[in-house]
Amino acid sequence: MQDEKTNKNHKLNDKNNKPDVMPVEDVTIRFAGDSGDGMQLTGTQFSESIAAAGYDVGTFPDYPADIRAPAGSLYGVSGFQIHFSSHDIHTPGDQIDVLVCMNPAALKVNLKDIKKGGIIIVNEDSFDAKNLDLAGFKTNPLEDGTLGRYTVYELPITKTTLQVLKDLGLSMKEAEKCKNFFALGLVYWLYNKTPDFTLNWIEQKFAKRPEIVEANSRVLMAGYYYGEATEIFTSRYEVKKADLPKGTYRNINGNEAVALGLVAAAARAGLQLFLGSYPITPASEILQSLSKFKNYGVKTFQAEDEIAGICTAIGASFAGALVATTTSGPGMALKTEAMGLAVMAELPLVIIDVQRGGPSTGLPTKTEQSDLSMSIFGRNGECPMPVLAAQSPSDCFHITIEAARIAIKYMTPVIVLTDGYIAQGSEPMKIYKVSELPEIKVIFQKSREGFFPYTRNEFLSRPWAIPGTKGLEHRIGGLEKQNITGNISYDPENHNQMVKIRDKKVKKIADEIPLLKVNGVQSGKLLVLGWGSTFGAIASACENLQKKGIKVSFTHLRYLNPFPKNLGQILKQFEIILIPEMNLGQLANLIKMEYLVSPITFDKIKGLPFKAMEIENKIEEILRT
Amino acid sequence: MQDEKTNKNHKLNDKNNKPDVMPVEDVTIRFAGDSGDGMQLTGTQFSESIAAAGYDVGTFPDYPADIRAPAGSLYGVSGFQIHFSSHDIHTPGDQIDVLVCMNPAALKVNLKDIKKGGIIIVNEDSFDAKNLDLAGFKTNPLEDGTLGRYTVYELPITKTTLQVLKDLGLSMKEAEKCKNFFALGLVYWLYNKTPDFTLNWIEQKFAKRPEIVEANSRVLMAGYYYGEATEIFTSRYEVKKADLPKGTYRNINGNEAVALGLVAAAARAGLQLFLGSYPITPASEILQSLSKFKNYGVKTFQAEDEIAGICTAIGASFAGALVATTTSGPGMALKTEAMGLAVMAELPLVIIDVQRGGPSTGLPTKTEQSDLSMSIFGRNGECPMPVLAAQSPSDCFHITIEAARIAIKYMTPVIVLTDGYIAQGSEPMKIYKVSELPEIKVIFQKSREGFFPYTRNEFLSRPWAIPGTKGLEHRIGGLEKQNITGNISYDPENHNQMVKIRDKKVKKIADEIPLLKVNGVQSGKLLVLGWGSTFGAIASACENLQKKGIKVSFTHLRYLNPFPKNLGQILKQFEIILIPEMNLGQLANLIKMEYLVSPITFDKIKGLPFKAMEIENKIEEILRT
Amino acid sequence: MNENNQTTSLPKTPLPVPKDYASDRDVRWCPGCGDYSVLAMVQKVMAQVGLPREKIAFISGIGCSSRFTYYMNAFGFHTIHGRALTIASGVKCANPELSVWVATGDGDALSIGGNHFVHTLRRNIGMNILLFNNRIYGLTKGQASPTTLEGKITKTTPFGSIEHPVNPISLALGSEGTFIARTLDRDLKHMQEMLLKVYGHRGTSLLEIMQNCKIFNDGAFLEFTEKETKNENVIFIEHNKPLVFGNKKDKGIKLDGWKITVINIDDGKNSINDCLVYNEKSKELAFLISEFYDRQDLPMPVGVFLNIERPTYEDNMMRQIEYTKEKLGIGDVDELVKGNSTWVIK
Amino acid sequence: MNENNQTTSLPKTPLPVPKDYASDRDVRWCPGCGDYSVLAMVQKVMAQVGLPREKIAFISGIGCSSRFTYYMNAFGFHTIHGRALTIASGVKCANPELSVWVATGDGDALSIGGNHFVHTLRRNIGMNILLFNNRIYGLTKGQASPTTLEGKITKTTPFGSIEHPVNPISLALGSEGTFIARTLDRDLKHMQEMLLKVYGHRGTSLLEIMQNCKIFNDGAFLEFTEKETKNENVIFIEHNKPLVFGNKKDKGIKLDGWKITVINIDDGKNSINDCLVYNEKSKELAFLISEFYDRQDLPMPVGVFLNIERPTYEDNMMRQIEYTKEKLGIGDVDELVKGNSTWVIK
Ligand SMILES: Cc1ncc(C[n+]2csc(CCOP(=O)(O)OP(=O)(O)O)c2C)c(N)n1
Ligand SMILES: Cc1ncc(C[n+]2csc(CCOP(=O)(O)OP(=O)(O)O)c2C)c(N)n1
Ligand code: SF4
Ligand code: SF4
Ligand SMILES: [Mg+2]
Ligand SMILES: [Mg+2]
Repeated sequence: MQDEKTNKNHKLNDKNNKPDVMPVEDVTIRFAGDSGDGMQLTGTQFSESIAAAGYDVGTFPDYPADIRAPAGSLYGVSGFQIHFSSHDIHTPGDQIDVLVCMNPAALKVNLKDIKKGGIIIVNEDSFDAKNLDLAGFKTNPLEDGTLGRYTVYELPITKTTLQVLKDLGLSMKEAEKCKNFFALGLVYWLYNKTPDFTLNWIEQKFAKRPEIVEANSRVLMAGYYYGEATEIFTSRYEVKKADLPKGTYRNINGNEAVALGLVAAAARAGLQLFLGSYPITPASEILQSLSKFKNYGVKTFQAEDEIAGICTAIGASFAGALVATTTSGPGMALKTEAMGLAVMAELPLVIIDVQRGGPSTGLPTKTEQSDLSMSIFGRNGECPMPVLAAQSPSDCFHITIEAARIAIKYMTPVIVLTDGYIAQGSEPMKIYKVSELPEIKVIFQKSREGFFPYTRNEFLSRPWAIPGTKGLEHRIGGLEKQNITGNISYDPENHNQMVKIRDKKVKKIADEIPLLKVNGVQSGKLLVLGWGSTFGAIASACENLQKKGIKVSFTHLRYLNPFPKNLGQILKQFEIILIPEMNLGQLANLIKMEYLVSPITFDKIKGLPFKAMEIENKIEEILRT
Repeated sequence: MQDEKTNKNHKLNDKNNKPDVMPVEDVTIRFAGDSGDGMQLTGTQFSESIAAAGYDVGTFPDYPADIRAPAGSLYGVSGFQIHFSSHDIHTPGDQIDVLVCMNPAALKVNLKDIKKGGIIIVNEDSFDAKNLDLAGFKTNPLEDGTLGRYTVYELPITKTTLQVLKDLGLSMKEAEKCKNFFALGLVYWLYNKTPDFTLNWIEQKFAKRPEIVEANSRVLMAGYYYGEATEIFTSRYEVKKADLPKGTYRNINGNEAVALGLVAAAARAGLQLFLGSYPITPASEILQSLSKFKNYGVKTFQAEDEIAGICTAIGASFAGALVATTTSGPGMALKTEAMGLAVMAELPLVIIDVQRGGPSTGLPTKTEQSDLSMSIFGRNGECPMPVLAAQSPSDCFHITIEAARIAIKYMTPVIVLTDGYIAQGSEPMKIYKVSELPEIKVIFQKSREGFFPYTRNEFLSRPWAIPGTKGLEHRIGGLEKQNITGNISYDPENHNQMVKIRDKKVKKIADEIPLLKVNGVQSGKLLVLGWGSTFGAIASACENLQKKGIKVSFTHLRYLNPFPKNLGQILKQFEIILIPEMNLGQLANLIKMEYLVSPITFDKIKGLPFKAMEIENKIEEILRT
Repeated sequence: MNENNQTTSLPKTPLPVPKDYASDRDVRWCPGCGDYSVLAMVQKVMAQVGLPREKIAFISGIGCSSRFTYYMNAFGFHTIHGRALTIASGVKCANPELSVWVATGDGDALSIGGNHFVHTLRRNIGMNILLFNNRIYGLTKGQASPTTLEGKITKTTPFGSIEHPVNPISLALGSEGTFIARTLDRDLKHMQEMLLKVYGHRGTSLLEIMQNCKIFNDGAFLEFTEKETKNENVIFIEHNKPLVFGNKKDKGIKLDGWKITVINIDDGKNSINDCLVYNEKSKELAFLISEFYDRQDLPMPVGVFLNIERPTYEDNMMRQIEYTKEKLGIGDVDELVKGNSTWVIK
Repeated sequence: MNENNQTTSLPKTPLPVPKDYASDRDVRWCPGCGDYSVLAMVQKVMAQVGLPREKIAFISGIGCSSRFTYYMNAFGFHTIHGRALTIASGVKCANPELSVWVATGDGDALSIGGNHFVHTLRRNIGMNILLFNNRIYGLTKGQASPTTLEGKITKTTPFGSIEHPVNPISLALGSEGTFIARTLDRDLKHMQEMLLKVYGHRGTSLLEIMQNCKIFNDGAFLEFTEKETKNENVIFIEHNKPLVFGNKKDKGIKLDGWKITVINIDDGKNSINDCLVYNEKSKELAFLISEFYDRQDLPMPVGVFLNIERPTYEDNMMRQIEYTKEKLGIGDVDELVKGNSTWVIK
C-alpha cells in the first residue's frame, strides 16, 4: 500500500562502511534455530523487506511437524530460506550462501546444505554442553574443525541481546526472545540493506507495548551496528536489483494467493464467495485467511469434516454462489464421492488440494506431487473433471481464478493442485486490479421459456438456474439423468450418451486453453516437461544450462486435464522427454496414456522440492549418454 | 447336498408325448412380468433345476430400480433370463428363444430382444385395456399384427390358475400369486424337463403351510399338463446335456460366490472371518449372506457407513482376523482414505467392489466396469494396491480366495472388482473342498527375537504381530514410518525408500501370477483382451468366430495390478488389440501406460452387459478393414 | 424475464392449492407406503401458508423417503446418501431467504449421515428436516437401520438385531436441537399441526415421522396408529397441558422427584392436577419424556418435545459480516489483493 | 516362543510399575500440555490394576492427543482422523479378550468422528474412550473445534465463533452411552478415580478430560482447575451423595419439580437434606446435570454422570454365534460351499 517504501530503501547505503561492498549476482540465506527462536518471523521480515526493495525473492519455510518439539532438539529445528537475486529467479535457492544458526541443532541439521566456502553465523552462547548433546555433537563443532570449509562467525548473540536490554526491565525470558532481531539486523548490514522496513513493522505490530517496540528495535539496530562496529566481517555484499516487469508488486505465499484468488474471482464474477472446508495441514491457512475477509462478504463454513466441507459448497453452488473447498490428500480422498455428485449435477465448484507427503497421513508437513493420479481418476464411474496446477506461489492466485472461470463457464467442478512447497513458500507477485483479470461471465437462467435443466450451450454447459427464480423450479440429483430434461433415466442409450457428453464437455475445454510454449530450442534432443511446483527448479536448471550453451528446452503444464492441444505436437519434436516429479511418475503415466510417448521420470519423493542443481545434473547426465 | 437329484431327473422323459421332441443346441428363455409376479423366483427355479440336470447354465436377472413400481407399468417390469446349452457356455444368452410374459408391459420391454421366429408365451388374461394402456400399447399387440414374426401362444394363465385352486379356500390375491408356477410348469414341459426339482422345493419351502404347498404344486403341474394336454404346442425341445468337467456342481451367483469365497478362505487360512460393511446395491447380498453364517463363526458388522465398514475391518485385521469390506462405487469412493491407512499399516484386507453404473449415484441397479481407474489410482499419495477382477459368477469364489491369499501373504489390502452383472447372474460352479483350495499360510509373529514391525521377508512382507502376543507390543500408524522399526520418520531418504518398497512389494506379486494363456492362434491380426465380467461375451464371440474359421484370439485378465508378466509379450504378437469394456476405455489406458500399445476400445456404457453378438460384429468389422 | 415482470404486475396471484406443489413426476413409492400421506400433507401445508414455490429448496439424500424431492414442484436436489443436511446447510448459507426443507430417512440421517445430523442441529441452521423413520432401509430392500429394534429380524440380522437402537429425539436433544417433534404417518391432523409448527420455527426444525414401510417393516408402528390401541400407547404432548393419555384419558404422567410414574387419574387417589404439565421450552422435560421409547411401561410420546429460540447460524453469519463491514469498512478487493506492503517496479 | 514359555514358567512376574507401560519414544507434546498428566495417570492406573501389556490395544485417531498411542508400551494403532472408534470396534470384535483403549480429541471424536461416537456408544462396544477436550484443534494449530465456545477467537473464527458448541456429555447421553464421566487434567486424584471406574465398566466407557492446550487455548479451564476458583465453579457428582459444592461446601443443587436451583445450605432455610442425591444409574438425572455446561449460574459437573449395565456388542455377537452354533450345529464349510442343491458330472 505504501509505495513510498521504495524511496526509503537505501538511506544507509551511502554511509562509508569499513568493509568493502562486494557485488554478487544472487544470494541464498537461511535463518535456522529452535522452533521457539522466531526464525519464521525473521525470515519473513527479511524477505519482505528485500522484496519491497525491488528484488526477486523466493522463500522456503521449513518447520518441524505439527507438535512443538523440546527446545534444542534436532526435530525442533525451524528454518526459513530466502533467495534473492538481480535476475528473475524461480526458487528459494539450492545451496546456502549464508546460514544464520541460533543453536547447535540448527547447525547440525543444515550443515549439509551450505555451499562450500559459505558463511556461517552462529550464536556462540547456545553452544553449551546441553545443547551440543541434544544436537548429538560429541565435540563442539566450532572447535573440532568440522567447519573448516566455511567462513564462520561466532557471535555472542544472546549475551549481547541481554546486555542491550538490561536497563529495560524486561524479564530474562522476554529479553532473550528478542535475539532473533539481532541476527536480522546483522544480515541487513551484511547485505547492505536498511533495517527500516522492520523498524516500521515493529512499531506498528507492537504499537500498544512501547517497551517491546523499544526492545526489539534496539536489538535489531544492535545487530546492524555490530556488523558496522566490529571488525570481524571482512566484506559486505550487495545484490543488484532485479529487472522485473513493470508494475506494483507484493510478496505472497501460495496459500494466501489461493485465498485472494478466490476473493478476486468472486468479485470479477459478481458473485458471493462461499468456502466449505475442514482444517488440514498444509491447507488450513486458506480457510483461515478467508475467515478474516468477512467484511468482503466472504462466507466461510468450517464444516464437521471434509465431506461436509465439499457438500456445503455444492449446496451453496446450487443456490448460486461461487464456491470452493480446500484440503490436502486425506481430505481429498474423503471428498471423492461428493465430487461425483458435483460432476453429475454439473455445478461449478473449485476444489483446492494442497498436496502433501502420502500415502495416508504420510508426511503432513512435507511437500509432494502425488495426488495427480487421484485427481484425474479417483472417482467411481466415468467422472471427468478439469485439473489445473499452480506453478509457483504467485501463480496460485491466477490458477485459482482460472479454475473459477472454467467452473462457471462449463458448469463443472475443477480441481486445482498446489503443494506444501508453494503453499508456504513466497515470491513477489505483480498486482492486478479485479477489472484487469480475465472476464468471468455468469449467466443465471432467468427465462422460463425453453428452460430445461440439462439443455446445453455451445460449450456443452447447462444453465445455472438458481432457487429463488420464479418459474424455474426443477429437480436435479446424482442419479443418471435424461438428456435435456434432467429427469431420472434408466434408459441404456441415454446413459451412454450422457457419459459421453460429460466426457466431451471436459475435453472441449482444450479449445480455449493457451497453447504451450517451449522455452529453448523448439526441437532437439531433450525437453524437460514439468507440472506444478517443480516449475522453479526446472526453469532455473534449464536456464542455467542454456546460459552455458547447453541445448535443453523446457515447457510447463498448468493444465493437466485436458492438456493443452499442442502438447502432443511438442513432444514429437524431441528425442527425449524428461519429467521431474515429486512422485513415482504420475504425469509420465498420463503422457504415455495420451501420447504413447515414454518419458524418463526423474523422481524425488523426499518431502522436499527439487533443487535446480539436481535437475541440472540429471539433464547433463542424460545429455552425456 | 443331495446328489440323488441327478438320478431323478428324467423320470417323465420316457412318457410318450404327443408333439415331437426336437433336439436343440442351446436355448435362451426369459421370464418377464410385473415386479409382483414372482419372475425372479420362477427364473431361479428353472435355472437351478436345469443346472442340477447337468447343463451349463447362465442366468441374468434384470429387475427395476430399487423402489416398487406400480403394477403394470413399464418401469415395473422384472425379468430373468436363462441360457442353457449342451456345451460350455459363458453368458446368459444374447437373444431370446422363448419369452414368457405375464403382462403387456413385459412384452413391450422385451420384444426387441426376441430372436426372429422365437416363441412368445403370453398370459392373455392380463391383456386388458388398463394394462395395455399402462404399457403404452395403443392397440392390442396380440391382435394388431405386431407379433407377426414370432410364434405366439396366448394362454389364460390367470384364469386357469384360479380355476385350479378354486376349491382350496385361498383368497383371490393369494391364489393369483401362484400363477408364475403355471408358467414354470409349462416351460418344464416345453423343454422336456421334470418339474420334480421345484415340487421338492415347494414342499420344503412351505413345509409349515400345507395349503400353499398344495396350491403351488397344483398350479405347477397344471402348467406342465397344459403343454401335454392341449394341442396348441407343435413341438417340444430337448437340449443335450453339456459335457462339463467331472465333479460336483452347484448353481451360484457372484455375490453368493464372494460370500462363500470369504468363508472358504478363512477356513483355509485357519482364521476367523470378519466383515465390516454397509448396505449398497448391488453388493448388499454379500453382507446379507455372511450375516446368515453365524454358526460358522463369521462375524458381520453392519457399520454406520462405508468408512466405518472398512475401518472396523482394518481394526479386526490388526487384531488377527481375515477381514473384508464389501461395497459398490459410491461406497468405494468413501473408503479411499482408509485404504491408504491399510496400505501404510500393511495389513491384509479384502475389498470387494461390486461395480454399478456411475458416476455418483448413477444407475444403482445396472452394471458397469467403471471403477477400474479408481481402484488403481484413487488414493492420495503413492498408494499401490493389488487389484483383481472376477470373470464370471463362479469365478467370484476363486478370485476372492486368491485375494485373501495375496492379502495375507503380502500383508496388503487387495481390491476385487466384480459387477452387477456377474453379482446377480448365476452359473454352475464346480465344488472344491476347503482342503483342495490353494494354500493360505498364516504366520503370526510369535518370537520377540529380532522382531521389528517393519522388517520384511522375501516377499517384502512385514510380520503380522497381533495384540495379545506377549513381548510383541508395538505401534503402527498412518504417518510415514522408519524402515524396519516402524517408528515415525520424517527423514527424506527414508520416505523415498519406503514409497519404493511399497511400490515394489505390489509389483513383485507378478512373480507368482499365472501367466496368461491366449485362446486361439498365438500371434496374428487380432487379439481381444478383456477383464472382469466381459469374459463370457468375449469368449462366446471368439469361439463362435473361431468355429467359423475366423482367426481371432482372446485372452482375459483376472489380475489388473500387477499384470501377468507375459502380457506385454503377448500384446506384441498381434497387430490389433481390441478391448471391449463397459466404460470409456479404462483398461485400454492402463495398457497404453504400461506397454505403449494402443488398443481399440469397444465401449458399451449402457448399464447392460455385452452380447456376444455385439463383439462378434465388432471383430468382423475390424477384420474386414 | 418478461414472464416474471408480467406475474408481479398482476393484481393478485390466486391462493395456491396443494397440487401447485406437486411436480409432474409419477410418484413411485410402493402402494400403501407411509410416505404418500406425508407428501400430501406437506403440499397441503405449503398451500395453507402460501409458500411461494420458487422460494422452496427441497434437499434429500438417498433412500425411499429421499425421493420426496422429485415429487415437489419446487427447487429440488436429490443428493447422495447421508449428506442432505450438509447440502441444505450450504443452500441456506448462500441464500438465507430460501425456505429450505430436507426429506431424509432413518438410515440417511442417522446412520451414514449421523454426524451431519448432530452438527446441523447444534448450529441451528434454518431448515425443516422431515425424518422418515421406518426403522428399516427401504430403498436397499430391508436391512437393519440404526432405529431397528433389538431382536428384530431383517436381511442383515437374520437372527435378530443385537444393536441398541438410536432414539432420534434423545439424540437430537443431545445435539442441542432447538425444535424437536414427532408425529405419525397415519395421524393426518397431528401431522398437519406439526408441519405448521416446523414451518413456524426459526432455525433447524426436526420432525420425526413414524412411517410405515409396507414392504420391509410393515406394522412397525401399528400399536401407535391403530384406533384400538393408539390411545393407550401414545401420549400426545402439548405445551402447557398436563400429560394424560388412555382411551378414556384416564392415565397421566407424574413426576416424582426425578422419577416418572404412570398414574390413574380416575382412581380417586390421583387427579389430573397430579400430572406433569408439559413445557416445550424445557430441555429437562424434553429429555425426561424422550426416554419413553420402546418401553413397555410408558406410552410413546408424540408432539413437540422442545421449541426454544436460539440465534440461527445464518443470522449469526450475516450479523458478523455486517458487523465487520461496519467496523472495518466494506472491503475493497483491489486493496485486499495489494495487501499491506507493495513496491513498484518502474 | 522360547521366551514366552520361560516367562510363564517363572514363579511369579513382579508387579508392574507405571514405567512398564511407557514406550521408548520421546514424548513430544508442548511443555505444559495437559496431555502429560493423563499419560502419567493412565500408566499408573494400568500398573495399579496390573493390566498385562500384551492385552492392551491402544487406538487413536489424529490430533495431539492421538499421539498418546506412541507413548504407551502396548499394542498401538495411530490411525486416521476421526476413525479411532471404528478401528477400536473392529479390534474388540475380532478379539474380545483385549483391553481396548482409545485416545481421541474433541475434533477427532466430535467433529469428523462424531458419527462413530454416536454409534459406538449405542452399540456399547467394550472400550475405554479418553476424550481429550481442549476445545481447540491443537495439532493443526489452533482452529475452532465443536466444543469451542461461542464468541471465542481462534484461527478460523477471527471475529469469534458463531457456533453453539457440542456438550460431549449430553451428546453421549443422547447416543445411549452406558458409562459417561468427566474429569480434569489437573485433578490427579479425581482422574485416577475416574480411570479406575472407566476400566471397571463393561461396554463403552467415555471419559471426557478437560485438558489444557497450553499453546492454542491456554486457560480454557482455569476456573475449574485453579485452587482459588475450583470449588466454587465445579461440582463433583458422586453416586448416592447429595450434590453440594462451594469453598465451604455451603451450596447445593435442589430439584424443584423439574427445575434445578442452587441453594445455600448454610442459610438456615435450606439444609443438605434438600439437596438432590445423585444417582449414577439414572439417565434422567444424568441429562439434568449434563446441562450444567457453560452456564454462569451453575457449577461445572465433574464425575460419573451415568454408569449403567447393558449387554455389550461383543457379548451379544458372541452369544448369537454360540446360539446359532447350538441351534444349527457348528457350520461345516465344505457343506456350506456345496449348498442345498448339487449335481455330479461323471
Ligand atoms: C454411499 C452410499 N452408501 C450406501 C448407499 C445405499 N443406500 C441407499 S439408501 C440406503 C438406506 C435407506 O434407508 P433410509 O435412509 O432409512 O431410507 P428409506 O429407504 O427407509 O426411506 C442405502 C444404504 C448409497 N446409495 N450410497
Ligand atoms: C482427513 C483428515 N482431515 C483433517 C486432518 C487434519 N487434522 C489432524 S488433527 C485435527 C484436529 C485435531 O484436533 P483434536 O481432535 O481436538 O485434537 P488435539 O490436537 O486438540 O488434541 C485435524 C483437523 C487430518 N489429519 N485428516
Ligand atoms: S420399500 Fe417401504 S419405505 Fe420404500 S417405498 Fe416401499 S413401502 Fe415405502
Ligand atoms: S498444541 Fe496444545 S494440545 Fe497440542 S501438544 Fe501443544 S499444548 Fe498440547
Ligand atoms: Mg428407513
Ligand atoms: Mg482438541
